[in-house]
Amino acid sequence: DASDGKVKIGILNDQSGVYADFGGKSSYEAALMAVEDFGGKVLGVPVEVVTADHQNKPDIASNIARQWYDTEQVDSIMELTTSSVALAVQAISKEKKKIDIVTGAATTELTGKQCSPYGFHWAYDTHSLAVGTGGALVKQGGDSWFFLTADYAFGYSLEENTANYVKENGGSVVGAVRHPLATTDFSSFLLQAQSSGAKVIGLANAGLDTSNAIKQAAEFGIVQGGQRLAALLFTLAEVHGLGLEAAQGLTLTEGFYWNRDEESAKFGKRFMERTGKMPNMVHAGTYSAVLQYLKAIEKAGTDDADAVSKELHALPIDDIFAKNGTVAPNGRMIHDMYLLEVKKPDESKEPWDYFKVLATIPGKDAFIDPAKSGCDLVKS
Amino acid sequence: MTATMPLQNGAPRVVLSARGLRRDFGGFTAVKDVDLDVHHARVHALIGPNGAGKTTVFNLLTKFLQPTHGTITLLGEDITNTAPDKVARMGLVRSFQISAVFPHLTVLDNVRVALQRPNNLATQFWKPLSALEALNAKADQLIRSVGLEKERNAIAADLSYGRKRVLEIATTLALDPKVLLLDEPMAGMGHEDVGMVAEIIREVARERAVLMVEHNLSVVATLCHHVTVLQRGEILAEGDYAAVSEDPRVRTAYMGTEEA
Amino acid sequence: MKPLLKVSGLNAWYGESHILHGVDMTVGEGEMVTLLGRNGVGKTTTLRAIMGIVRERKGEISFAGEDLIRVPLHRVAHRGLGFIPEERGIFSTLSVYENLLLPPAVARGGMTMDEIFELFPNLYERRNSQGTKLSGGEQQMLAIARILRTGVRMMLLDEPTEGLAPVIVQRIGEVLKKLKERGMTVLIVEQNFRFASKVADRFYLMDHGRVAGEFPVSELSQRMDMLHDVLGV
Amino acid sequence: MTMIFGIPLQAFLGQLLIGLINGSFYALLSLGLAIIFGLLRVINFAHGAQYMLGAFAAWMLLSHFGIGYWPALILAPLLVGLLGAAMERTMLRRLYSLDPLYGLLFTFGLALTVEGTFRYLYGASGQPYATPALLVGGTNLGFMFLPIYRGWVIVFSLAVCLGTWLVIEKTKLGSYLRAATENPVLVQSFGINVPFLLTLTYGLGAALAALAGVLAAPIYQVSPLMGSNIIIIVFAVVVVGGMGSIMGAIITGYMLGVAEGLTKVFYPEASNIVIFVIMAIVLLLRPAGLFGRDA
Amino acid sequence: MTLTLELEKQKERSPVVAQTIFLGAGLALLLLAPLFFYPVFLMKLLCFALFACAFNLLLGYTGLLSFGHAAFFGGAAYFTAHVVKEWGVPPELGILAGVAGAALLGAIIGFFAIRRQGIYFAMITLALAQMFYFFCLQAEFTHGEDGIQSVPRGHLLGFIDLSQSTNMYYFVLAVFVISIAVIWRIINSPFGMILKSIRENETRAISLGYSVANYKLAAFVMSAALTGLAGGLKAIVFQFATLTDVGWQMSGEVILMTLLGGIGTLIGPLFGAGLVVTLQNYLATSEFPVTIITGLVFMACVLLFRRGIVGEFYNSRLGRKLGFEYRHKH
Ligand SMILES: Nc1ncnc2c1ncn2[C@@H]1O[C@H](COP(=O)(O)OP(=O)(O)OP(=O)(O)O)[C@@H](O)[C@H]1O
Ligand SMILES: Nc1ncnc2c1ncn2[C@@H]1O[C@H](COP(=O)(O)OP(=O)(O)OP(=O)(O)O)[C@@H](O)[C@H]1O
Ligand SMILES: [Mg+2]
Ligand SMILES: [Mg+2]
Repeated sequence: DASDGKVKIGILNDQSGVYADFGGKSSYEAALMAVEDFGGKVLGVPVEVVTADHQNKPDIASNIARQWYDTEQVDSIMELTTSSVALAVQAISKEKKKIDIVTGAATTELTGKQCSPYGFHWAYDTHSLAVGTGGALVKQGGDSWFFLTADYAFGYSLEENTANYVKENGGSVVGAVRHPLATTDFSSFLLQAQSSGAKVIGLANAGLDTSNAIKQAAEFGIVQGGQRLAALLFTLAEVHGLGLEAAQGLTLTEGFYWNRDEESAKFGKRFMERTGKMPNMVHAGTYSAVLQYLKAIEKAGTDDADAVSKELHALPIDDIFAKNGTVAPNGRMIHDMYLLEVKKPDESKEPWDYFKVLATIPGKDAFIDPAKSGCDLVKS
Repeated sequence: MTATMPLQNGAPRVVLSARGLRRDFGGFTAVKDVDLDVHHARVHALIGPNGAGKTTVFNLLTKFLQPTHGTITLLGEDITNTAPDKVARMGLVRSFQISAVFPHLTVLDNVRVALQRPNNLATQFWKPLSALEALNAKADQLIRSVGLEKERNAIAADLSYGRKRVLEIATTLALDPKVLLLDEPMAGMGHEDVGMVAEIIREVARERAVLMVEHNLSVVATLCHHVTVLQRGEILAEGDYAAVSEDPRVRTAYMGTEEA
Repeated sequence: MKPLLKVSGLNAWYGESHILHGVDMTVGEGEMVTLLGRNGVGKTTTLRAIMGIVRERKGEISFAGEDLIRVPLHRVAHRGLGFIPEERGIFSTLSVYENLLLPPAVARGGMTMDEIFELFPNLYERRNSQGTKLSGGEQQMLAIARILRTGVRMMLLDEPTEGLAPVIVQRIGEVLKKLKERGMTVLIVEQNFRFASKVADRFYLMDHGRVAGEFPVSELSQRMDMLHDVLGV
Repeated sequence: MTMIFGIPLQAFLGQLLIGLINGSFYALLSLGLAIIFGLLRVINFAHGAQYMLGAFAAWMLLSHFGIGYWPALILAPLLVGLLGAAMERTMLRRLYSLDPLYGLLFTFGLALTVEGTFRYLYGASGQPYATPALLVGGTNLGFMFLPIYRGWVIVFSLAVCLGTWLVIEKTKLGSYLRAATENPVLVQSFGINVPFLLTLTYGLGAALAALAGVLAAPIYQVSPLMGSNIIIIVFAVVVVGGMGSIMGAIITGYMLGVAEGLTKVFYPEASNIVIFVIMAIVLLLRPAGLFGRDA
Repeated sequence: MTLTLELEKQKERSPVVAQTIFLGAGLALLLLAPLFFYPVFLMKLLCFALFACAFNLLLGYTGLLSFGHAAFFGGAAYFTAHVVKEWGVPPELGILAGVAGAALLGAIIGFFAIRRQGIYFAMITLALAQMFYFFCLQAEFTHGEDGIQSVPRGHLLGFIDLSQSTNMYYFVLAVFVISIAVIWRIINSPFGMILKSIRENETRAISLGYSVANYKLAAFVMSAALTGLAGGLKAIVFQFATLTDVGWQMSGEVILMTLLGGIGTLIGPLFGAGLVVTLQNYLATSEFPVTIITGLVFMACVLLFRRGIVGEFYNSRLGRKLGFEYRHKH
């Protein structure tokens, strides 16, 4: 049974910085919804959710994580937007033998070299984004690529992964240009991309960089000129910020789309009522992670991390987020991803009706084969 | 070179000299072809109308400004391309037209700061402040010599203008310079201070070279052995005071018709 | 003579240091009065307090019958007072001409530019050069000329001869005499006693932030002893 | 094909033009910064925030009141300018008598507050702002496709920069401003209301930043972060140009925009540091900046 | 005009006694603190306090406002983390590597920055630190936005297990106390006297024969090295080094800590750091957005209490009675 009379979940993410829209306070709301949907109690004890803003600072995050674990009886920490934070908190969780489930960060390190028996990676990762956009898009005819890559590790790995899939699927990469992080003006780079004649311009960057690149691509008439834009890390939240006028025709990959089916639409509307916006994969993923965690506790009959972890690894996932999800030995939750295209303004029938689903990428293709992940928990 | 000269203290010899000194500011030439020799044990006055280039000459000699043309020799060494702090270490020290003390240090500390460098007590960041007490005897002697002993522990900023000028002279002397450049040391001073400073200058000049800018002609007349008159950056006249003050060009350009 | 400026019980402070301890003086219309005193007795401070540049002050300053204490600094000039600071305050980013035109006219009856250039031919010659490129004496002329244009009734002049070559000092003396003929009222602070004695009608002697004595130019020779005590002349 | 530095002339010209567009923003922003610094001796760290406020003001005018781009081009700078003036009146003013570093620290705090507030209210991903109908589309210049709006940015910013320069160098108001920079108390004693002049100047500087913000809105995402990204670069521009020189700030702005643009072609990885590198070189060779007078 | 605020002057005997008692009490408090507070939190506080004190060595005592100190702090964290994790050197050597790296970086940035004064100095340090930030972002060894993670704490001198929080805490405390003593010595030394006089009147110092640039550079490098000590310690305490420590926001934060505690006071930054770190921790779980509050605190500080907490205390009646003095000069 539960060790201290209650089960406590911490949602730790960026609520005031650059990723505040990506996950932010709404992730906390998603967690609350999951607890309510589960009935508010597990093993007869109440479930409590606490939240904190790590301000994108790993030291603040790890301070909070330690304090939560040591003095506030928190049993698990989830969300953990941004990789430096996720890796730091996963290390602490491992040391303290507590569960962490990452939905907000992208790095495959979490289930690679730095994997943990108590750590789970739920919604997406750089690899799955690359497979979705890079692999699936080639099959849709986008077979020559030009990359606009943010000039730092995250950008490189997105570019590299994607380029591999483009090539594996018979496409070619005709060029790439690296732009500094937080570039405001992309016109120089876009001109180069335009003159390369590539069918697809891959945006291996994130956040405001991607938004600005897309907006300026529209200005320079790139999509009208017949080229296709593919954003490698972009979600519903950012499309909403950009507006359909500028974003139309953009291709991207997400692990969730609210208008995917009836069930997800129902969840989306409920979420909308509480937060004023539709969920993206981070929000839905957090919902799913909390729900699954509670299911695992119930199954294990205790909130002890070892037992719960065992159940989390064993139980299949079936909820509004993932249909036939499973958890690999390295902690990776394997589920389907979706290749999406942003609708034109006149195709959109209701608010937040933004995407057409171009393809579904099966989980086993989307994520790294656990045996090749570099995680030493996987017995080869 | 100086070391080999078998000259006694007190005998005049050239210690600082400039040849063909020139300085342009944009299109404007502030100092033009100035030749200057400053002698040991002599007080040399540099006078001239406002804007003649006197302060600029000082800035050039002390290397606070780089000359456009010309060479400067100090104690036989060419210092045309030497940095100002190095020049000061070689023994050429100046005062400023606008008084220059360390305003929030005490009089004693002001003098000790000047003494620290020649006594190799400037870079020791591991020693306590009390190490500086070794300088007190020398400092007090300097303070006494300019009559500041009552103000020894006063904050420099609280001194009157004239006292600040005197303090500046004390810190300058602390370096035991071979050549002293004084820019209007008596400007804005009350009458009794003027007398005292004149006395100090006369005293120090026994064993040093002094070059000074001064508008107070009675001081120039009584104190200076040699006068150079500058006008529009060029030397107009040179010689002892009597000779220079007779020169009609100097009278129209600088002194005016009445006796000052 | 009708008093134009009347100062009584003027105290002034810089932060915590109390500089003026009750200055009393009057300057009549058209009079030229000189304020003598050693370094640091508060002469400059007196002028600055009258003008309102030093705001920490107490006492009465009446100018043409109006109390100036409550008048904000930028209105004082409009009452007819012009101030020429010790350091002259020529603007280096303005040409001589622009420097001249800078202060707004506060009353009719100021000099025209032609009159000014007639009085100071040097300035006309150099009207297009940068203000601070002028020699010290020319800068002093410019500072005086600048105020004459505005039509002020009274000028406060702080050490107009400091650091100037003797020949220039002479010239400024001549200019002041001309101004006097035109009826300008002037309060001058001066260290150069010889110069002061040539231009002034009357003297105030300051010591320790107070007026220590007063006498007309005619009594000058009788007062030499006192001057010697206070000034060390 | 004609080649220049190993790339086609056409591409070169295109990049040159694009550099000029970026330079327009640098010039506008550094102009305002230089004016405020010149007169108030305050390094306006909030300049980026005011730029952002300009863009947001335009966006809010459109989304809340249906007021379009053209009126916003006047209204937004006016609003931000007034806000700046009010801030100067009530707070910044108290710092003039202190070390200028306090002005820097105060405006730094101000920038954090304003930016934080907007991030709190509107999130970080930004808001869309459409190009005004009149300026939609582009022309083919032969060597590149130039969006009409970008052409407008160059022309308009040049006009504003030159206009501001003329006002400051050639008018009575300008000579008051310049004189007050040197010796505010004296100018005040001449009967000029210097405190009002200071308020006006700060307002003007803020308004210029806001104007740049409105110009930027249709090109960049209207985001709370847009200001903090650009402000540090603009600081470097001002150091290179020499603080307090109005023309210097303008020319350097355009020049560095072009330098940065060309770096994006030859060595894109360095394009964000090229300005800092230029700054370091200028500091070595001409410590006072390209157009600065020695302090 | 320089940013000149200053304390320190013990005139009579009795205040010295009172101050010693104060210091002793403070030290005792720090020694006992782990009994009441969370050790990692305390260590973080000490790291930032040391950072702020090192920064204050430059601002408070030479009047140079650096807006780029994050480069030394974060840079040292990276250097330490890298050598400890990848090369397996012991923690004390790792920290020394951080210090050396920061000092080198300080020499390079300082070389450019000391060419200008005042605000220019601030802007140049800001720009150069920003260059270093981009370097860290792109360099291979920093692992981009993942940062260097899971740095082992190792054994101090081969036998003190630092993974024990208490051991780690007392190690950090010892380093902190020694560093403060070092800073105190630097300020109150013949060298410190020259720094002071340069701040007062630079031209005059040159004319007295001091190579002002060298003195400034030396002070800058010392400050950078001590900052590096704080950064290296922090990397060992938290076991990671990431980009947040090199960003310009961090430079802003350290200024805030110093300002809040009292510029030019020896222990002010300790209080400033304590307040800022506590505030950030507290706000993390509250509704208030951190940046807004930080910004407001900044503005309030500049407008209302420029002397900072400790400065205000020194200036209060009690403070003066104890013989403290806080001079605010323009
Ligand atoms: N940095 C500078 N830039 C441009 N012009 C300068 C500079 N320094 C001095 N000048 C000009 O050079 C000339 C000579 O100036 P300097 O200060 O040497 O005169 P001075 O003889 O010392 O006069 P005074 O007796 O008034 O002190 C002046 O016309 C001055 O305007
Ligand atoms: N801004 C200031 N702050 C503090 N004290 C000042 C300030 N200006 C002047 N003082 C002090 O006030 C006193 C009077 O100064 P003031 O300038 O009025 O003297 P003064 O009679 O004009 O002397 P001088 O002949 O040297 O010009 C002096 O002791 C001076 O040190
Ligand atoms: Mg001179
Ligand atoms: Mg005076």
